[in-house]
Amino acid sequence: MQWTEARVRQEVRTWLGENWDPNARLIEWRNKLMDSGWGMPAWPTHWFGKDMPDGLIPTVQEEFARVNAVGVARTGIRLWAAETLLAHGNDEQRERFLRKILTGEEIWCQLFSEPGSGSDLAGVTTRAERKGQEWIVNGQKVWTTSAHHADYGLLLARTNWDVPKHQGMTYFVVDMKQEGVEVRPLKQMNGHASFNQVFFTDARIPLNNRIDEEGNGWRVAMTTLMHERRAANALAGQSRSKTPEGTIYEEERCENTVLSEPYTWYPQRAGRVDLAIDRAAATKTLDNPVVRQELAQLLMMSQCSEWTALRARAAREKGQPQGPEGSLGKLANSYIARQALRVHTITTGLGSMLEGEDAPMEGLIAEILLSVPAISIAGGTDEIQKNIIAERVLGMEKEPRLDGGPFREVRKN
Amino acid sequence: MQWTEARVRQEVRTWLGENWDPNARLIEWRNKLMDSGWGMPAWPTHWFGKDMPDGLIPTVQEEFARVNAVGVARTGIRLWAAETLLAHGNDEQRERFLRKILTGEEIWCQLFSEPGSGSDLAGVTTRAERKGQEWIVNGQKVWTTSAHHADYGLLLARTNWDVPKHQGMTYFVVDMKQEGVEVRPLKQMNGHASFNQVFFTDARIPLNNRIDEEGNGWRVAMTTLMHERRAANALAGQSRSKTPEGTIYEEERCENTVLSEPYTWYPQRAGRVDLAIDRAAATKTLDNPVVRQELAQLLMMSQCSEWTALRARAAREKGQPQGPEGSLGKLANSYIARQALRVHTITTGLGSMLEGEDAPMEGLIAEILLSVPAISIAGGTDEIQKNIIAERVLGMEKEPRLDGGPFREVRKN
Amino acid sequence: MEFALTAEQTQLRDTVAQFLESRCPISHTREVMTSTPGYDKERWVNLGRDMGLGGIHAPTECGGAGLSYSETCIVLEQMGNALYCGPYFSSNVLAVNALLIGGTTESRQFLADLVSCNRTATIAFIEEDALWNLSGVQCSERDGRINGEKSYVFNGSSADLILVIARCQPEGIFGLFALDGGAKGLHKDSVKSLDLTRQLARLTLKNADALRLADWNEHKHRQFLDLACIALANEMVGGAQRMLDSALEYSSTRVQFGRTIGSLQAIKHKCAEMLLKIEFARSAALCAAQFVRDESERSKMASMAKAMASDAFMNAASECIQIHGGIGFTWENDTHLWYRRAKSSEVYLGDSNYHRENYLQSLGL
Amino acid sequence: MEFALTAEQTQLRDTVAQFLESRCPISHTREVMTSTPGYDKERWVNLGRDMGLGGIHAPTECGGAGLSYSETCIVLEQMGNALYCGPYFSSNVLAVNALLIGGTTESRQFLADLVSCNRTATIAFIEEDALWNLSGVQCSERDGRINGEKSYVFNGSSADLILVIARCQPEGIFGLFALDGGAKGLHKDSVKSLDLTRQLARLTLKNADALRLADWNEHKHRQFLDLACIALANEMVGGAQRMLDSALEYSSTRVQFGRTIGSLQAIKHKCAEMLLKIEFARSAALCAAQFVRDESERSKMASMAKAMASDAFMNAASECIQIHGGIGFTWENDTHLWYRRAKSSEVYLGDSNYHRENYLQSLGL
Repeated sequence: MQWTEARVRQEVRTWLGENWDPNARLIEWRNKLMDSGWGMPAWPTHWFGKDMPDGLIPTVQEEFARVNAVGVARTGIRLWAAETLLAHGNDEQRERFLRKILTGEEIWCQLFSEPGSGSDLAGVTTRAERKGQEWIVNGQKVWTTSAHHADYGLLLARTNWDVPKHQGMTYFVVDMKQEGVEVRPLKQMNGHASFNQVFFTDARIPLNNRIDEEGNGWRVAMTTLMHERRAANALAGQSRSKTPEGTIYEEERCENTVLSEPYTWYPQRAGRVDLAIDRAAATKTLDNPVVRQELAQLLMMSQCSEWTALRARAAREKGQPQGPEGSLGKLANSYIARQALRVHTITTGLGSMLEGEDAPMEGLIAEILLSVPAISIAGGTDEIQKNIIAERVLGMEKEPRLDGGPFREVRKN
Repeated sequence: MQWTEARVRQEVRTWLGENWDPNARLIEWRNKLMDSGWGMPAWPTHWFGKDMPDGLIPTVQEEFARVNAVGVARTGIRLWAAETLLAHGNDEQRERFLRKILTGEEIWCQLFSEPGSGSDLAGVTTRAERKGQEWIVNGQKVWTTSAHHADYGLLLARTNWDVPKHQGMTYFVVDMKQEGVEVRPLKQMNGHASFNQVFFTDARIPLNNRIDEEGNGWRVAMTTLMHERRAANALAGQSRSKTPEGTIYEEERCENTVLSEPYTWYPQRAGRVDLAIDRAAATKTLDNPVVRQELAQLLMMSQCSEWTALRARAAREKGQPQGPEGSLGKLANSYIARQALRVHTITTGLGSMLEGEDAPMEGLIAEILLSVPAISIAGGTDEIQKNIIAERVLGMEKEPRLDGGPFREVRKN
Repeated sequence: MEFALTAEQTQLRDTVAQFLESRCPISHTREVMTSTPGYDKERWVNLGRDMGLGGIHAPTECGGAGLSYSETCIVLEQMGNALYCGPYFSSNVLAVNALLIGGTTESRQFLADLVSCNRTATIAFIEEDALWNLSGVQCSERDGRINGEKSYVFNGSSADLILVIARCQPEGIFGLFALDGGAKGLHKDSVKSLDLTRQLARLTLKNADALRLADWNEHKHRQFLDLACIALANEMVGGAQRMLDSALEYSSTRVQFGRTIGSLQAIKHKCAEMLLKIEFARSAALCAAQFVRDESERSKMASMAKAMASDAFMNAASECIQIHGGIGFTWENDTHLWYRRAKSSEVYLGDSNYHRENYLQSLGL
Repeated sequence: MEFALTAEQTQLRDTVAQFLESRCPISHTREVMTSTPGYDKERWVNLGRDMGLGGIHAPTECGGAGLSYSETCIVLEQMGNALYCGPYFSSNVLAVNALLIGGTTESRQFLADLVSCNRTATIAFIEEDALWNLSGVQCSERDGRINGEKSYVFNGSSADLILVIARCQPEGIFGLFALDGGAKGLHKDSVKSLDLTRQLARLTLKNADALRLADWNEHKHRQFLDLACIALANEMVGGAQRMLDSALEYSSTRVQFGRTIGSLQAIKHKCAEMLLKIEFARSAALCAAQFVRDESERSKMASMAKAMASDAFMNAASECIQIHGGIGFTWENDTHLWYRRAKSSEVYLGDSNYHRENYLQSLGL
C-alpha cells in the first residue's frame, strides 16, 4: 500500500473528523494518537507510526493545523529522545519508553555535557562500571535543561578507558528519581537559572537500560544530536498565533509553561534587534549620525541573515546541492546579537548602568546586555562554529588530533 | 685599563679633534675609523674595536654627532653582517671581510627567505652540496634587498636532509658576482621593486667560506636576525636634520641613495598618519561625524602606540624588567596603518579610484592604498606576530610541532 | 521574492563562467588591460552579440533579451569573479540603463546599437566635488552645445557614444544627451585608474555638439544610481568570491611548519568570516536585483547591497593578500588586480558609510 | 612626561595590590556587595586612613598626601583590577576632586573629613537627560534650599555627605553645595545597578537644606569631568588587565581535545589583541594623569583615556567570558562581575563615540 499525498490528506482528515475533540483530556488524546499512528506517521507501523515517507509529513501537519489538533508532546528533548530510542533501543526499551515520552507523561533530560567536556563533547569522564546486574555511575553532568523535572535521562558515560576516546563511551537510560542522582540549578550571569548540574554518586542503572552495544555510545549520541538539530530547524517559526478554544489547550499550555521556562531569556540573548529602531527613537539618538551607522549596520546584517537562511531553504526545496549559506546561521546570529548589544548600549547610554524594574524598559535592556554573551557560547562557541565552517563547508584541512590513543592516556582536565 | 664615561668622552673628543675632516674622502676616513677602533668601539681591540662596554657607546655617538662626524657604513645589512662574521667567523674570514663591509667598499645581502619558507624561515630547501674543494649551491632565495648591488651574500642553505630541520642548515658567504647566481627584481603590487629573487644554479662557494660548523647555520642566522632587530630599534628616530657642509657628506649621500632606494615607499606602507588631519580638511570631510570617529580613532591609536613605545624605552632605561609593551610595536603599526588606509579612503572618496600624477596628492594617496597591505606581512605577518606575543609575552602554550624528525620526511611545499 | 536561481539562471551563470574562464582568463586580462582600448573588443562582441548578453534586461523590441535585471546581475557576478575588463558594465549596463530610464523614442533608438554591440557607449554623470544627486551638476547645454567637465567616466576614452547628464539652459531642467565619441569640442583625457582593468577618463566639453535624448530629473537619476549600485554590488560579490576561492586554494597547498596553512585556526577563522560576509552580501545583491521595479523599496535595497558588497569585497581582497603572505604583495600574483577593483568599487557610487545613512533615510528614519 | 613608574610608585602599586588581594578578594566582595551599605566600611578605613590613601593628591594641609594625580590613578588601577567595591572612587576621588576644584575655604573645611575617612561623601552631578555640561542642570537653589532630582549617584544612599551641583536662584549662576546625608527634604532611592559592586542612587530634593560651598561654572565642571574620566580610565585599565590575566589562567589549565585551549591560535590571537588594546589604554590612562594641570591638553587626554580604556575593558571582559565558555556565563564564575563594571563604566561620563568626538574638538578640529 503506497502513501500518496491525496490519500494521506483524505485519511488524516477523516480520522481527525472522527476523533479530534478540543475538550478531550490531553493524555487520553495523545494515547489515541500513539495507537492510531497519526502522532508519528513517519515511524514504522508496528511502533506507533504509519511508515510514511518524510515528504508527506507536512501534509499531515497541515491537516492537524487546519483543525488546531494537538500533536504528540514535543517540548524539551522528547522528540530526539524518542527518535534515539526508536533507532538504537531494543524492542523491550521501545515498549517501555516510547509511548510515555510522546504522550508527555514522563519527562526526559539529556546528560551529555560535563564541566570538563564542553566544546570537546567526546571528552566525557563520567564513568559507568558494571557491577553484577547493574551499572554504577559516578561523575558530573552540566547544562542539563529540566533535570529537576525529569523522570529519565539519556546518559553518555565512559565504560572503557583503554580505547580511543570516541570508542569508550556507552549510552544509557538513567532513572533520575533515585538516590545517587542530585540535581542542582545553575544560575547564569543574567540571573536566570535555565540549566542544572547533575551529580552522580553510585547511581544505579539496570543492565537492560543500556542503549545499543557497549562502546557504541558516541554513535548513539550522534543520532540524538542530529535529531536535536533537525528539531531546532523545524521549530523555527512554528507557533500558534492565538490559542483556540478548548480545555485541551489549557492542559497543553501548562505542560509548555513548565518546560519552556528555561528559555524565557532566549529572545534577549539574540539582542532583540526588533527593538532597535524604537529604542533609537525613544532615546532621541536617531539623529546621531554615529548611532545611525551602527543601527543601519545592525538592520542590514539582520536582513541579510534572514535572506541567507531563506536562500538555504529555497535551495533545499529545489533539491539543489546544499551551499555554504546553510551553515552560517548560528555564527551570523552571534554577530548580529553582539551588534545589537552595541546599539542598545549607545542608544540607552547612562541607562545601561541600571538593572531591574527601574531600569530602561523595566530591565529589559539590562537583560539584553547580560544575556547576549551566551549566544556566542551556547550550543557551540563561535570558534568551534568557525572551525566547522572552515573544515566542513570550505573543505580546509583538519587540525591534527592530539587526543588519539587510549583515553586513559589522553591529556584532560 | 677601565673605560669610564669621562675618559671615553675625552679620548674620542681628542681623537676627533685631531682626525675628523669633513672634506676627507669617505673610504679613507672609514679606514682610519677601522684602524683606530673608534668605528666599532664595542668590538675587541684586536678586531677594529676598543673593547668598550655597550653602555658607553651612546657617549661615543654623541661626540660623533656633536661634530657631525661620519661613522662606519651602516646602510643595508652591513652592521648585522659584520656582527655575525665577528661572532661566528674564523680569523681568516674576519680578516678578509670585516673591514670592507664597514668602510662600505663592499656591498652585502642576506639570503635567508625562500619562496617555500616565509613564516617558517627554517624550512630552507636551497641545497649546498660539498664536491671536492667546493660547495655547490642550487635553489632559490627571495625578498633579497640590494642583491643586484651586492658583492657578497649571507647564505643559509641545507646541507643535511636527514636530521631535524633546524639542525641541517649551514651558513655561508657566497660571492654574488659569479656565473650561477642570477638576480631578478621582484615587482610589488604598488609598482616599486624593492626586492629581488636570487637563483642559484651550481653556484660555487670555496670551502673556507663556510661560517661556523656544518649544521650550525640556524644558530648563526639567529645571530644575524638578532642584530637586525637591534639595528631596526636603534635606527628609529636617527637621522640628521640637515646636511652640514663638507665633501664627505656628498659621498655618504650617494651611498645612501643607492642602498636606501628600496625603502622609499616605506612611509606609505605605514599609512601616513601625519597626513590624515590635513586630508580631512582638504577633502571637506572634517565636519562629517562618521569620518571624525574614524579619524579620532586613528589619532588615538597612533598617539597611544607612540607612548607605549616610550614606556618600553623608559622601562629599559630604568633597568625595569621588560613588560609586554615592548613587543607590540610591529602589530600596533599594522593596525594603525590599516586604520589610516581606511581614513584615507573615506576622506579621499572617489579620488581613491585614481593612481599616478593626476591622482590626489600626485598619486601619494594611491600609493598609500597600495602599500599598506605590506605592513601586516613584511618582517613577520600579523598572525606570526600574535603567536609570538601569545607564546613569548603571555606565556601561552606553544602549538604542537608537526615538523620534527628528519627534514627529508617533513611535509613541505 | 526568489531565493534560489532557476534552472535557466543557473545555466546562464555557468555558461558565462565557462566562457570567461576559457576565453578571458586573468593572463589574457593582463595582456589587454595595458593595450590602447584597454580591453579585447572581440571578446566583448562574443559576450554581447554572440552569447546574446548585450542587453539582457532590455526589451526584445530593442533587440534585448527581455529578461529581468536579475539575469544581468548574474552575468555581472561572473564578470566580477573573472575580473572581466571589457566595457560591458559601462556600455551594456550603465548606458543601457540610462537609455531605458530616459524612455523616449530618441533614447530608444540608440539602444539597438548598444544591445547588438555595434557601438560601445558610456555615461558621464559624475563631476568633481559632486554629490550623488543632480544639485552638483555644472555641465550645461544651450542650443545643443554642452560646456563643462565630467569625471570618472568608465571607458570614456574609447567609447563610441557618450551619454551626458547636463543642465539645459535656459530652462534650468536637466537632460540626458548623446555625444559622438569623436565630437568636436569633446576633449577626452585618459586618467590612470587604480583599477587597472577599468579604464577611466575625464571629459572636457567646450561647445560640444550633443543630441538631447530625454528629460532627466532627480527621480530618474535616483533610479539610475540605484540600478548602478545593484549591478556593481553583484559584480563585487563575484570578485569577493574569487578572493575567497583563491585564498582557499593557496592555503590548501601552502605548507609551513609541516602543515598546510589552511589547517591553522587563524587562517580557518579568517576564511569563515570572509564567507559569512560574502554570503550576506550575496543575499543582499541577489535580492536587491528583484526590487528594481519597486519604487518604495529599490533605494533601500540598492544601498544595502552596495554597502554589504563593498565591505565584503574589500575585506576578502585584503585577507586574500594577507593569506598569500609576501607573494600576495607581488605584482606577478594576481590578487592585487582584484584588490584594486575592490578599492575602486568601494568608493564608486558612494562608500559604505554613505549607503548606510542612505539606507536609514530610505526606511524613513 | 614620565613613561615609567618611579620606585615609590611601584611600591605604592604593589602595597595596594597586596592589600586588596589579601583583604578584599572577590569572595569578600561577593559577600559585602549585597549588604546594606554595599561595602565593608572597615576595609575602606584601612585603605583610606591606615594606608593613607584617603586623599593622595590632596594637599598636606588638608591631611592629604600631597602627591600627584598619578598616584591616585595607580591606586585606582589596582582597585579596578580587584573590583574593589567601597566608596573610594565616589568619596576619595570624585568628592575630593570637587572640593579641591571648588577651592574655597568652605569647601576645604570638608576635605579633612573625607581625606581622613571620617565621613563618606559622594557627588550628585548627573540629571536624567542631561548632557555633559551644565546646560541641562535643572536642580536649583533658593535661600539655601534645593529642589530637583539627581541620578546615577555613586553610593548615594550610604554617603554621609552629599555634594550637589545646582543652579543658584535668583542669580542663575551655578554653585557647589553640601548636604548632610540625612538632610530633611532629601529623598534617597537606591536603584538596582548593573554593576553589582557599585551602589547607585537617585536623589530627590524637596526644599532640602544645603550649604553653598563654592561657585561652579562650565570651566570647573569641565575640569571635574576630565579628572573623573582620567580616574575612571585608570580603574578600567586595571579591570581589563584582570580580565586578560583571568583568561590566560583559565586557558592554560582548560584542556579540550587533548591540549590546553591556550595552545589554540584562536585563543592566542584573542589574547594578543586584548593585550594590545590594554597596553594602548594603559599608555593613555597613565599619560593623561600627568596632564591634569595642563589646561590646554587635559580634556583631550581625558577623552582619549576614557575612550581607549572603555573599549579595552569592554573587549577584555567580553572575551574573558567567551574564553571561559559556558562556565564564564555562570553566576558562580566571577567574570560577569567585571563585565558588569565594564559595561557600566563604558557609558558613565560618556561613551567612546562621545569621547572620540570630544577629542577632536579638544584638538581644535
